[in-house]
Amino acid sequence: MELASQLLPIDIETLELDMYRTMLLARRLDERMWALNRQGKGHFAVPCAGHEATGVGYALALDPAHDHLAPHHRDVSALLVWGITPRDILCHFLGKAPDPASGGRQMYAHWGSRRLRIFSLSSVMAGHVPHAVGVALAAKYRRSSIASSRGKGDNSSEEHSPRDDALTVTWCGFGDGSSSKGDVHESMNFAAIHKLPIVFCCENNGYAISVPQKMQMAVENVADRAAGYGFPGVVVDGMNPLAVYECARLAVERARCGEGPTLIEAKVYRYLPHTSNDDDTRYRTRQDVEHARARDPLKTFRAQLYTEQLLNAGSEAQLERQVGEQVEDAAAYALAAPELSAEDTFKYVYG
Amino acid sequence: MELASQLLPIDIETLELDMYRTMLLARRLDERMWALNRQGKGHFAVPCAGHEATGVGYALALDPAHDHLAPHHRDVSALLVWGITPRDILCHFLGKAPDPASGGRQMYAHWGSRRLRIFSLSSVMAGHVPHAVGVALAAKYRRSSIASSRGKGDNSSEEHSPRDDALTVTWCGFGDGSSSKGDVHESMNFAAIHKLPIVFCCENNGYAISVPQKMQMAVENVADRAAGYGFPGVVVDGMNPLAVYECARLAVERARCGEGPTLIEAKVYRYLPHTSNDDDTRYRTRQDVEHARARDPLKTFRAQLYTEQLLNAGSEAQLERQVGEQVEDAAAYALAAPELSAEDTFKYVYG
Amino acid sequence: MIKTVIESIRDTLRQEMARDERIFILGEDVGVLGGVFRVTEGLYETFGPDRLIDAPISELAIIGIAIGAAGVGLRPIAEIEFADFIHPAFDQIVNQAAKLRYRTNGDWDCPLVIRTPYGGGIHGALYHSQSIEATFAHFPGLKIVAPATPYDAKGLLRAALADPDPVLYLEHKKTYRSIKGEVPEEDYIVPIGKAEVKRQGADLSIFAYGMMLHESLAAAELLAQDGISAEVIDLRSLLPIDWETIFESVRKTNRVCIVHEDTYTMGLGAEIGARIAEEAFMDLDAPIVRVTGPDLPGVPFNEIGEQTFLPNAQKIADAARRLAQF
Amino acid sequence: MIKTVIESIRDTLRQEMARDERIFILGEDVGVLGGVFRVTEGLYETFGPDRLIDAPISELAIIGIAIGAAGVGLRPIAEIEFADFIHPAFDQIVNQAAKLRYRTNGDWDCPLVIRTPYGGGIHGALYHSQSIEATFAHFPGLKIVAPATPYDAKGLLRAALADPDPVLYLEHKKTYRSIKGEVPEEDYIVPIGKAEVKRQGADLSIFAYGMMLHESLAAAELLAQDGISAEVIDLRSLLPIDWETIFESVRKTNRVCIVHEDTYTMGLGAEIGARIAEEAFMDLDAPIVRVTGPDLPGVPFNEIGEQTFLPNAQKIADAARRLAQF
Ligand SMILES: Cc1ncc(C[n+]2csc(CCOP(=O)(O)OP(=O)(O)O)c2C)c(N)n1
Ligand SMILES: Cc1ncc(C[n+]2csc(CCOP(=O)(O)OP(=O)(O)O)c2C)c(N)n1
Ligand SMILES: [Mg+2]
Ligand SMILES: [Mg+2]
Repeated sequence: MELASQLLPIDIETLELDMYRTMLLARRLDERMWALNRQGKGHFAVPCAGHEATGVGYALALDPAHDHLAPHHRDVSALLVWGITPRDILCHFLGKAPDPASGGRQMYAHWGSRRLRIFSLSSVMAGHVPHAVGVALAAKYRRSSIASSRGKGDNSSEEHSPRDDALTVTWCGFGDGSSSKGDVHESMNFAAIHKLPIVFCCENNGYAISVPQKMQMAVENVADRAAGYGFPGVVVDGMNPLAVYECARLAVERARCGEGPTLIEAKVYRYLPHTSNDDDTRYRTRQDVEHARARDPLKTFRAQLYTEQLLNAGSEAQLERQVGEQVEDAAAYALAAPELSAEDTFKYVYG
Repeated sequence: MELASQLLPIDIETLELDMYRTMLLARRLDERMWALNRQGKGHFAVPCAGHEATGVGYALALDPAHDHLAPHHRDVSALLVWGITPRDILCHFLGKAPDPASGGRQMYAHWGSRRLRIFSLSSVMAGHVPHAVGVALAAKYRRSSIASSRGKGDNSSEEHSPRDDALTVTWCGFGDGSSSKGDVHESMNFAAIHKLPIVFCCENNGYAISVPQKMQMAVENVADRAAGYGFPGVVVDGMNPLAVYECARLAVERARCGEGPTLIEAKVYRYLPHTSNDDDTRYRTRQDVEHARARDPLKTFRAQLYTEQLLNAGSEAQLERQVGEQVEDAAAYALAAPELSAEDTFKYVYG
Repeated sequence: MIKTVIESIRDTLRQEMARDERIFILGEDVGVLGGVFRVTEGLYETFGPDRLIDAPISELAIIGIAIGAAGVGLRPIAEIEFADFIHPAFDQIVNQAAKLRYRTNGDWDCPLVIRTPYGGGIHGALYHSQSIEATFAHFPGLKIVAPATPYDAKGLLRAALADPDPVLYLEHKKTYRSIKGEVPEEDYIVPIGKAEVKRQGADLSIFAYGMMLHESLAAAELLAQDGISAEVIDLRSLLPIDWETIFESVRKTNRVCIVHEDTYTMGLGAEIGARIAEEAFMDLDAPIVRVTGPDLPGVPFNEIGEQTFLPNAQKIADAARRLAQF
Repeated sequence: MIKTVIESIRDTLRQEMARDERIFILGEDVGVLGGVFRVTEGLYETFGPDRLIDAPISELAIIGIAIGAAGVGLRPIAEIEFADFIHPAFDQIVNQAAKLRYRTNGDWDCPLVIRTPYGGGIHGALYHSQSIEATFAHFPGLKIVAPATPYDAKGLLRAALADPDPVLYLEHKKTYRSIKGEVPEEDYIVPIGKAEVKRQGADLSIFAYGMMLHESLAAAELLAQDGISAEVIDLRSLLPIDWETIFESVRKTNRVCIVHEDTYTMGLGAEIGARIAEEAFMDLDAPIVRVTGPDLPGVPFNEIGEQTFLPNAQKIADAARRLAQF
């Protein structure tokens, strides 16, 4: 994907169109994977529907050429901004050999790419949060410890951020459910002590599988925990990509300048079941889900683009066609891609 | 120890004298154990000096006949209120067979007594915090689940609190260092969700062994974390037994009525090294320690009792003599007590 | 009555909860949803939110809180949603639950049951396929059971709930719906610490448990076609292990094949093999054989990878044939 | 130069940190205090707070953060203050560090060294005496070393720091000051995966590591007085294990005695015993013998309890004598 808006200064119209196109692509990929799963192809789907605005909003606020991601599992839209392709996604979904995240070893939604600085995810909820802090520690460490002695020793693995005084930033996403884990507490506390260049983002969709927020915590906002660690916590409408973008930009800038972490809580909704193995009719009514459709970013942001005359029936149809082609190309590619071989199953235990 | 003041309504003068006597006993026991350790008797001492006012303040605010303790390791004064005797303490210190906490199996300061409802401590910092929450859950569970069907089934293990509608309360102490652990986060969050009858008390002495508070957290008060879980957090001068007592009474009452947890942060100081294996001259100056002596509750509360004419030279000398006798009796008893035998070493792996 | 493993567990939970009000279940999605595998389906409707507690994602707290409640006389069942996610609670299990009685000289105890689905074969990849029994079998103070049949699922669950010590009750998720069998309505217990000879044989002994018991029984059929008579023993109880039954079988067949899905090195086969080489050495006519998962960090998601990882009847029969011919 | 184990570790840390700026140490009390055992004494003064990071009590985060930093090219050394407190980080070690390379198809790696003091004999009771090697030896993707001498302490630490995978570097705390030996100034590496024959012998083989190597060598002296010639092998590397050297010794002596301080069931002796019974069975003239700690939940604080728990030269010699006479 080309995203002209990634280059600053931002052209707001390009930005909005980029956002919409990426959200649409994420949604259509989601739908395609769900359909494939229902056809018995792909054992495991993890819908992102409802989380697209948050993903696209934050990813565009970062610098995909230098910053690091430790994303939430539903961040397909962010990954598209970051350079993960629809083919990558479908290969990962089908567990095929070209899957760049795991070569078909991990279940879907276990993102990762060393080249793109996306730290590999496991299934363990919140297990990646300390890794993200470690990546942020490395960014600060490199500047203070290695940069201070340039020329000495082997600096081959060193990274440079575009501004010489600026830090690369790590974005760490996780769900409301994951926020309950000790990993998050220990990680936030450490990041605060060292004022690390990291942004924590809790994508609060109100559920940890079936467990509703009120059985997960006695507070309304996860963001309120930030004060207890000594950094700002902000609540944002995660269904509004521009709101997320702005909020993320501030937090990223803060991190980049060495002022430390921010916790952003993006209020979102998950429109589909937790995964393809879940039956959400057991714990929420169809009315609840329909009610939440009013906030669907694909609907509201589309309306906004129509109002702003950035989109019309013609350009929308063209966009849908383009996106549809990308999705079909990805699906065809992945369906035809080779399986993990028995031989390769034994590789990469040690380096 | 007789503590007339445990019976409500409280006679303030008796209360203050009880407090002082218990703090003095705790301090003298501390000194005795330190001296024994320096003589090569007892491999491991954990000083409580500086924490006595907090212990005595909270223990007197609870109901030792019904409530539960999951104490901090430095809570000797609280344990004395609770029914642990100087002999118990010295046997535990010397690892002798009559040690009621562990029969000589655990290092010193690993308290526990089923009879007295003191949940057994391990060495794992904060590992006991979820246990305390479990005890509090049981108190609520018994009332809602078992009490609702009295007469049915086996209620032999059931407990009754003095007021029929009141809950037994669990007091859970831990240090500033321990507050960094995920255990504390997960425990507080759970206790808040279920409004459990528990009081969390962080005894903040500014250090986790050598690591000062500013390297442990980026905030001034651990108590500020409570808001992020949805219950009150209070800071109290942990060197003032009456202040702790009052603050604890409010929190205990809240818990007892089913209104849920409170986090009390008692600001204290540890006058001696972390343990007998520590050398605190490496991480804090003697001036720092001396400076903190101004707050020593044994000094300030004594002065207050003199001012209030609850103590004078004569009664103080008598008190010191009584306390000294208790300490010497305990030491003599424990030194003469039997060792853990090789045979008994193999007992109690399974029930 | 014929039931699946999952029905047997569910019905037993229901019966025991009805009988003993000290029992409650604490875990993620155990209440309203009835569990991600539906083990606790319908129990919330009967017993309500106090006794089926939907926990936040806090494995450490789930176990730690259950320990506290067990210590003061309740009978908590802590459910870990997948065995792979028990590791955040490792400290609470091995440093707390397993040591509570010993460290207090018998003063405190911890009658806690930890239920968790384990094992591979359902495309669960690295983090929804793990076998955890060997890791925990290292810790005295704990007990571990792994029923392979609906009958044992009930008998061992009742034994676990009656036990005064912490019991890790492992449910092989592949058996949940694929394994059916008779489950008597009346009360019975399968004692912890007793194995069962599932098939008599003369030429070699196969020791297995969980899903691998069924693969081993299928292997024994294949071997019978070749005229090899395999004795198949279901260990069921993994800590403590029933050494008597094992040694008796070794005395009879003099050939040992140990099967588990878990990885090879330091899998439970290590202890079984070593103990036989120590205490039944003179009865052995051939080297010990272990048929296990390979030493890989996890089961791959891709089906070819998954099948490459998992032992099955064919692989067991191949190894047993070589053993019989030794 | 003659050094103690602790001096050898400290000097090696200093040298390697001076040479490679990617190395930093993260752990409780490692900085200003220089570690509770003083392993890192003086390093803070040289390398400052960026490279000796005094961590809060957050074992999970210490390991998890080190994994993150290792993933992006630094060389973190995570120190766990006592091995007994590694359990809260268990998930990060076995589910994250050990699996990172495999789960990413070789894309990511985790060159992380975890240092931690383990073992008993210093009145540390249940929670300052644990042996953790067997638990972690179950996890492919990890490596584990346990030097017993000042020479190996340096050589294995350098090997660990040069390794592209996570290495658990176990320091037996009883050896810190009690074991002295020659440590060359020049650079050398003791390769991970190689055992060492410490004493040649003909009648039986003793396999040991850590403090128990020294007890085993003392036992060999006692045995020599009885005319029994014991070969003593220091395993040093516990994952992977040097099977070649083990099998070679078994071929020579035909009698196996495995010694470790850890508890018996599922201790590392399980794997060693089983593997020998599997791959060197025909070389065995006697049952395998394990001399280990008893199956108790922990080492008691009381000295009688502690000595009852721990194996020593006498206990090893007694068992070996019976083995020689078999
Ligand atoms: C440690 C752990 N426990 C349990 C699970 C099972 N599980 C998978 S996703 C999930 C809920 C995650 O909820 P949340 O963090 O809110 O993210 P969401 O999926 O709602 O976006 C659970 C409990 C897990 N993967 N890891
Ligand atoms: C999980 C864990 N990590 C490390 C240790 C080693 N340790 C023992 S006491 C202690 C400091 C405790 O500090 P704090 O909680 O503030 O209590 P204090 O001793 O200061 O009263 C540490 C790090 C431990 N016991 N447990
Ligand atoms: Mg959620
Ligand atoms: Mg402290």
